[in-house]
Amino acid sequence: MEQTLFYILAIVTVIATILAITEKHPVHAIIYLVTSFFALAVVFYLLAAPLIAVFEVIIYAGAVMVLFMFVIMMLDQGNPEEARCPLLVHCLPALVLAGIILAALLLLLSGRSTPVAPIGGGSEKRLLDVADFAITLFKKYGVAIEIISMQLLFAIVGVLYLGRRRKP
Amino acid sequence: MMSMADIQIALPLLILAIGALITLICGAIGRKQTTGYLIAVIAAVGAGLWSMQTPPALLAPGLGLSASGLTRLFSAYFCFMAAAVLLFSHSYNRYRDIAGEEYPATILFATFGMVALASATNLLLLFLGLEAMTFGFYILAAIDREQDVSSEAGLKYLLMGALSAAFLAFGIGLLYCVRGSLGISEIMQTTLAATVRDPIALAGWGCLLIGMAFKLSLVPAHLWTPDVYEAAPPPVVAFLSGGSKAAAVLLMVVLLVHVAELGTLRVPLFGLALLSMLVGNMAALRQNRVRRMLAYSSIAQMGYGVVALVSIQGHGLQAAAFYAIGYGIMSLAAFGAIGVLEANGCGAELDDYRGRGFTQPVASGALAISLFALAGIPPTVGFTGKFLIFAAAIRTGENALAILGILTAAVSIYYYLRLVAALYLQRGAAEQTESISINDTVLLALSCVLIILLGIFPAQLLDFLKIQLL
Amino acid sequence: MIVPLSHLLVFASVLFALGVICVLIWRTNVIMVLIGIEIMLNAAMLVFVAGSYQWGRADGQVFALMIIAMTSAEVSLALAMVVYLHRRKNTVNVDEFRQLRDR
Amino acid sequence: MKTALALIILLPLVGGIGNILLGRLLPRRVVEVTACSVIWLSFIASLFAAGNYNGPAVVEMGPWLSSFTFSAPISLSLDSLSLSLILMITFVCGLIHLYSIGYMAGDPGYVRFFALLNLFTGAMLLLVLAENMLLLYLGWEGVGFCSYALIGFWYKEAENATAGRKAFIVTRIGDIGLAIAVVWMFKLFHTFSITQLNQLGPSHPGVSMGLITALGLLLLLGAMGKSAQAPLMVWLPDAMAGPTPVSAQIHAATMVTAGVYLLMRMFPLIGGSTVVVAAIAVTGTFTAFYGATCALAERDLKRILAYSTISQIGYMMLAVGCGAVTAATFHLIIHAFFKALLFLSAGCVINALHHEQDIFRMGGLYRKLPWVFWPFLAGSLCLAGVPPTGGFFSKESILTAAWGKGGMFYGGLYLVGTFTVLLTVIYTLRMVFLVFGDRVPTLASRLEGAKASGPSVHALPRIMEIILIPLALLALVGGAAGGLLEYFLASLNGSAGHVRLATEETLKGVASLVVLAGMVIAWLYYGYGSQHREVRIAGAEHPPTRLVAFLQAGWYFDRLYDWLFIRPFTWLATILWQRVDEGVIDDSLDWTAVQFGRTGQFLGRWGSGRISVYMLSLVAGATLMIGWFAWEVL
Amino acid sequence: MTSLPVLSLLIVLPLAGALALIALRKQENVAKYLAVGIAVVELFIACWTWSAAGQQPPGALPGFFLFEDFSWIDSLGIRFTLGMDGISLLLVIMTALLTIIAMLVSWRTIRQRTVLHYILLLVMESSIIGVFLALDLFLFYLFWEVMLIPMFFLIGIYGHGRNIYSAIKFFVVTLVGSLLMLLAIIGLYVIHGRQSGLYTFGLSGLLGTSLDPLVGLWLYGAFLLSFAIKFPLVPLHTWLPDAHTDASTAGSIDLAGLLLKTGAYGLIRFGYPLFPEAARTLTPLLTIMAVAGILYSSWIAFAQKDMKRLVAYSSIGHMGFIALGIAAWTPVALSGSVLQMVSHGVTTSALFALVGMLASRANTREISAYGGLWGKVPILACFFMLFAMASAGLPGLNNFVGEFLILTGSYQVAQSATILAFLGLILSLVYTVRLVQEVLFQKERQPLPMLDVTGREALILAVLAIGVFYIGLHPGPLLDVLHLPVALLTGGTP
Repeated sequence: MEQTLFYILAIVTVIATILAITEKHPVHAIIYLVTSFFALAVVFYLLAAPLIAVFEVIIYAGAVMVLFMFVIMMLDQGNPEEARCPLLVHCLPALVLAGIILAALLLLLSGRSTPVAPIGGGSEKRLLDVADFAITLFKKYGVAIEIISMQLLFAIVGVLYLGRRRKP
Repeated sequence: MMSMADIQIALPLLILAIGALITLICGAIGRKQTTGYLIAVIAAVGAGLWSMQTPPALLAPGLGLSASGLTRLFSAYFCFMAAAVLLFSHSYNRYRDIAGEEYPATILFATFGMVALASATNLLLLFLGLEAMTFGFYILAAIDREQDVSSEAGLKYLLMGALSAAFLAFGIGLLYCVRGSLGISEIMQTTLAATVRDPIALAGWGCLLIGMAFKLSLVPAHLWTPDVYEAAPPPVVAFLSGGSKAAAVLLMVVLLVHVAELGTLRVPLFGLALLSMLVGNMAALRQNRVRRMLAYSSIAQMGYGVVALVSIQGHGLQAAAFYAIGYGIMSLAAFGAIGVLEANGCGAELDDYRGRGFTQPVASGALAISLFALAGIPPTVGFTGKFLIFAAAIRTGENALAILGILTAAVSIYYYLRLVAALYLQRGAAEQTESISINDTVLLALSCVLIILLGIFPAQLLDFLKIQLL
Repeated sequence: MIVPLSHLLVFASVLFALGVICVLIWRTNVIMVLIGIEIMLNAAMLVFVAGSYQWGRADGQVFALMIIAMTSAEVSLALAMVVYLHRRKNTVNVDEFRQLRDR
Repeated sequence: MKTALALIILLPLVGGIGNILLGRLLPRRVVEVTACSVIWLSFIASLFAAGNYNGPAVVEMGPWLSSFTFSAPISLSLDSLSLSLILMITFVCGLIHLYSIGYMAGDPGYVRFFALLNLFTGAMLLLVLAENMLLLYLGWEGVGFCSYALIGFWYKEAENATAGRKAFIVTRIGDIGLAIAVVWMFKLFHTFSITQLNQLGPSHPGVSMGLITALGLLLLLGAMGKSAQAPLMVWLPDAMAGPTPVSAQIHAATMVTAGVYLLMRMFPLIGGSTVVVAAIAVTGTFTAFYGATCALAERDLKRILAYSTISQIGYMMLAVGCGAVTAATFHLIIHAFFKALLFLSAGCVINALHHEQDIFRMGGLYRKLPWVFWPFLAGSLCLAGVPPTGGFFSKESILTAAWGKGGMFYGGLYLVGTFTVLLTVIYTLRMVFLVFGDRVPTLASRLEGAKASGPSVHALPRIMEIILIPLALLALVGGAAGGLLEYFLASLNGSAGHVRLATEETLKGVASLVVLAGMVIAWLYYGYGSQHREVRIAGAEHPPTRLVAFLQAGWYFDRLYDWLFIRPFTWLATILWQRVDEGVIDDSLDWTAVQFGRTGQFLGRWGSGRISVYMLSLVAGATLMIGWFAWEVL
Repeated sequence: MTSLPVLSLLIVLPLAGALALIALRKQENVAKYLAVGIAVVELFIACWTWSAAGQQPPGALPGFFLFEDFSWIDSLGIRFTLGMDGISLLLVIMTALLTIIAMLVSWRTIRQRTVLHYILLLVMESSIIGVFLALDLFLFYLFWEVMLIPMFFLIGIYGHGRNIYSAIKFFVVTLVGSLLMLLAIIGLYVIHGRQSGLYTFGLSGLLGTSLDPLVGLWLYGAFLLSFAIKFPLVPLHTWLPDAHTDASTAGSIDLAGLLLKTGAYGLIRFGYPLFPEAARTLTPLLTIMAVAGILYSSWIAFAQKDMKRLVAYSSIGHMGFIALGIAAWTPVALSGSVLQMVSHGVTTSALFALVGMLASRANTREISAYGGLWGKVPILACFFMLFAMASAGLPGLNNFVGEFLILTGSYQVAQSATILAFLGLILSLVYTVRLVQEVLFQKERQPLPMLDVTGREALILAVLAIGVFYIGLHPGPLLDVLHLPVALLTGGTP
């Protein structure tokens, strides 16, 4: 059941993404992308990461995409006529490169040679829960929170700095 | 629970973070410009001094931070570099009219990222530190709002950085999948040991390397370098090459120190090194814009750094670490001097530097010394660094790389000399006197002295690195 | 274990490649480039979550969370720059920002 | 003895150097007196040495060059050969110095002149007395340098300077032969000492006759250069550009005899090789003949004398080639006297005629310059070998030696030598008749108008004429010294064939007849009052016939060398410089640099400013890398 | 004597002087006198070291009578090792002397950036003496490259014409060779370290390294390339004429008198002893290049129109003789080569000084502008003649001694090459005589403002002339001091 769901979601995600990147209209592209992210969030949930799934929906599909929308509207990019369609000549190198990367990655990732035993005695395969996540996050990666919070702060600082009006 | 020892280890980070915040607050409550710089310098120096003292423990397991000798050395180095850059910036920014507390705060933030990177014991901190540092530089590159090109450079840097961050994250993710842990030593031993050749790990390494190639500005991910070098304020560029690149080298060193030999990674690194040395040095030959020229030179210099990384069996990491520090000091002197020269009305073109050697002796002297050092002429740290690198390469048996490297180094002499020749051998248009602040003079002199001292007496630093990297 | 790890990784690779294509194809539109990078980062997150699922450890999820945070910071800064440049040049075509180049 | 030998050499050197350093500060008279007195003091020292002479002696003065087996001390050797030569050199040079006082009376460059003249003498003395090859080489080159500086003494005229240059370079070509020989001898014998070399000789282990021959030929090359033997004789006629005393010194006492001296010196070593000996003899004979023919057609008084020198030195070489070292020495000394005499008197003539040197423009001088005429005549007779002058005996002894060797080869040489005697007589008397014989008004003098019946003559310093007398006497009676030398130098003679007395007398008779014939011919052609004389003098105004032109141009040797060596040399020098050095080597470097720069510019265009390109290249790098890993795994 | 680190002093003193001059840059006259004073003191110290000849300090290689060894970068096996044997002694004295000459030559002609000029000369002196004294390959290399910097500025700042082009060309071309040598040094270091377990750059340690023939050939090839460029041997000489043409007089003196010698010295001190077999294998190559250099450059010198260029080409020819002597590697030839280095330093410096004096008077170096100087400036002309003749190898003067020793020694082992070299003697006379004739003789071609030598110039020339005669007539002491080191190098009995 879950397995089937996963494959369906995976296909939905990929198709939505493909649609997103081929769509001329930025607003439509964003909508497709949000779809894709929703599907991905469900995949995360299936993979025992409910918090990440939630964040994906809230931050990615919500905040970030809305930010994109804002900017698109602010810059008046909502007209598909103005957005030029990429030429095939331009697409070709992109497709070739991405194709090779994909092929190479598939080659490397599909065949797992030998599984390595996990470190430390914890070889028990159990599903993670939110508590695990929280403990890991705050016990082990406290500094990371500091760093990322600083980074967010400086994102604000930077945006404010750039947004400031120039002196006449 | 955080123990006292943990706090002591984390203190440099804290100092930098708090310093940045205070700087921002000072700016917000509208104090004088200088106050921000002062606080920032004090914070940087304080953090640097603190990292120099011996901590009670070498590791803070609860924080994922280490305080090994290497960490402390580089933390202190980054902090002092930041302090120097701040001091240089003070007068340059006044000349360029870059106002606001954001600048010193961002410098501190970038330093914060570097120190975090240097002390990280797991890949998450490493990644975040790296990204935080780079993030700081996105802002710094675009900081000069009087110039259109400045935000252009910022955007270019940002887009490339984000792309490379995606690669990095994907790569780290793959590595994580292999072992289920983010600890550096565990991952390294699993993914690079000669016995294991896990395809997933290889894919991860591929992505990781190209991400690092961007941070080190290696060909083919180098193209942002000339643009950023050209548009960003010189002190920022100094920090970029002396801090950011040194941090990236350090990252590689920290990763590779856990393995005895490179195995599969050798060929890609070899290619990166070769391409960077060739392309960097050649492209710089005919450059007429000084900063672009030095940008290409920095691409080539990082190529040498990678040669050292490839030569891991012949004390290459030691050479790489030494070279990173040496290169940092050289670029500090070079771009510090360029900043002073530009503040004195020097343009971007090579021709604008003509005859400055005699009208502006201090800055030009420092620039000339750092150029000779970059060119690898003894008795400078540049020479000693190159010497160590090539010694490592030959010890490892990378003779082809060594020979090609040395030949490109010979080619590179040309463009360094072009600038020196412009400074000293050509006549300038107008005779004008140099206006240079006292702290700039002291800093330039200090960095020149360091360049030469480290060139002549590298033994202590080397021995220290040797012990750390055994 | 609902699906083997390799399937997850293949899924992630496809997403990643799609992101790369997006970045490279929409060379003229900086917003689409950013969207491409978002897709790539999502692929990376997927890998982390898959890893953490595989090994039963939460580290990967933490990493994924951090990626989300980092991305939002980067995107906001990038969009600020885009807005800033758009104000000057009235375009979002990145290839027209080429005052800086080898001459 | 040591002191005496040291003084002989040092005095002229000190005089020369002293004059270089201080001469400009001293009054003229002091310079002149110093210059002359050092030579005469040297002569006295030579006399002293001669008085104390009792067998060959080697004196070591001090170290010079010494490194490992290479050892060349400053050591001098005095034996009969060098003794007789130093006596001659110091004496003749002394006279020439005195003569120079008069000759150079009006010249401002007297300091340089006397200094160089002193050095010249000193170098020659060093050459003669040197005991090892290196010291000899020092003198040898010193002579070359001084001759260079003196021939070009009147440096303002380009021709003079060129003549000096020519002398220096041509002799240097010969010198290289000598130098190679020296080095080679060192390789074979491990010594530079002449005495030892002569003692070791061909018997030394590892030394074959072939090697000796090679050495001999190299030495001959050296001698050719210095002694102006064919084919390196081209410098000597041009060397007339220098002041006359210099010519006298070059021709009579120093320089040109050095080559002959070298061969005599080394004769014990090289005399064993028949090839070398024959080569020397052929060279000498040919050169003698060549010089005589050229002198026949030459019009310049000094050049005639120069050709005569070439010719006479040829005789000496012939003598050496015949193993008759005594005869060679004898002729060398006699030649020194009469050639000095001839040059000095020619100098008087030229000086008196305001530097007119064309014999066809002279004439009638025997009345105006009687004090010059008689010595000149004596010298000429001696040169012509008219019995019983010294010249007759010395030349005769050479021819006798050639005859005495016997065989077709030497017989042929004898015949050529005898024929050359005939030519010698003719050109000598031609010169005498034209210069001193009464003058029939010629075109030139007619043009000059009613000035005088002959060229105007101005008075000569007395000292110039006085000098001629002792030389004339010596030239005339020098023949008597022959016997003495014969005895004195007996030890030096090589394998000269001994000739029975009767044969010797016959040969003398033949020679006398030849001389007589020559005198008659000369008289017929150029004698006073003969018709031919008028024709010749008149004909001198017209372009010469082809044969005469050929002879006047010295058989076109100069032109030949010009075509063969000088032009290709200069041409190639420019080609090498501009085409090869700057065109190939330098430009290829520059070209490489430019290509590097171009490549760099091309690579720089990668940074086009387009961020799409940046990202594309980053992704391409990623593709390569991941692709490579995939390839590895495959 | 042993207690005082004289050799370090020799290196440090000029450097210290240079630093002092920086402080005095405003007072030009004081600075000038100070610089000359330091150089004179240096010369005295250098001469004083002669008194130690014959000693054998502990720890030194045989033949080195002064030896200093300090710890430096021990972890890499790098030590600050200096040693002086006869060869170094002569070259150091020559360096000290020529530095003074170079300073005096530029006493009045350098009017701008005067103090810097003296600083550069002092730094140059220090680094070249360092090259001559270093017994540690790393140290040697350090000095080897450091000396390029002052030379670069000497050509560039004080030169004229295409000085920038020449300076950069000089720097880049010489550096290409030396960088490869650096690799070879490292290679040798690694190989020796692998063999013996002892990683060291010390000459004494590396001497016995046994090398695979092919590897040895490669390493030696790199050394040879570097030295040959410095020599310079044809066809690697192309930087030299340009550098000379565009350098100032003092620059030319330093370049020809000192810098070129380092190439020959390196070959003698390091090239042959470290790679005896490879050196022997490549000896024919060296010989050919030497002979080619002698003939080719002498030939080209003849066609030159610029006096300085002529002297520059002649200098290449003379260096060819030195190379020939080294290639022969017999005791006599090697002594000759070392002596010839000194001789060439004296003669060529004198010629460059003369050309400089003429050019400073007449403002041109075209040969065709001169003529008839003999009558106009007799003393100058006299010196000119003397040095020209010395350069042409007239016996009794300095060059003859060295050249003849070289030729004698070389003839023992390479007959035909030596004979060709003899031909070079003719060529060298040809161009010398041409120069002398066109400058001193003939009529004055242009009215040039000419004054005879000033006292300072006379002093310079007289000192050099004394050198010419001393070496030419009494080289005994010099050859004696060379005896032991040369014997040890060539493996003969001391």
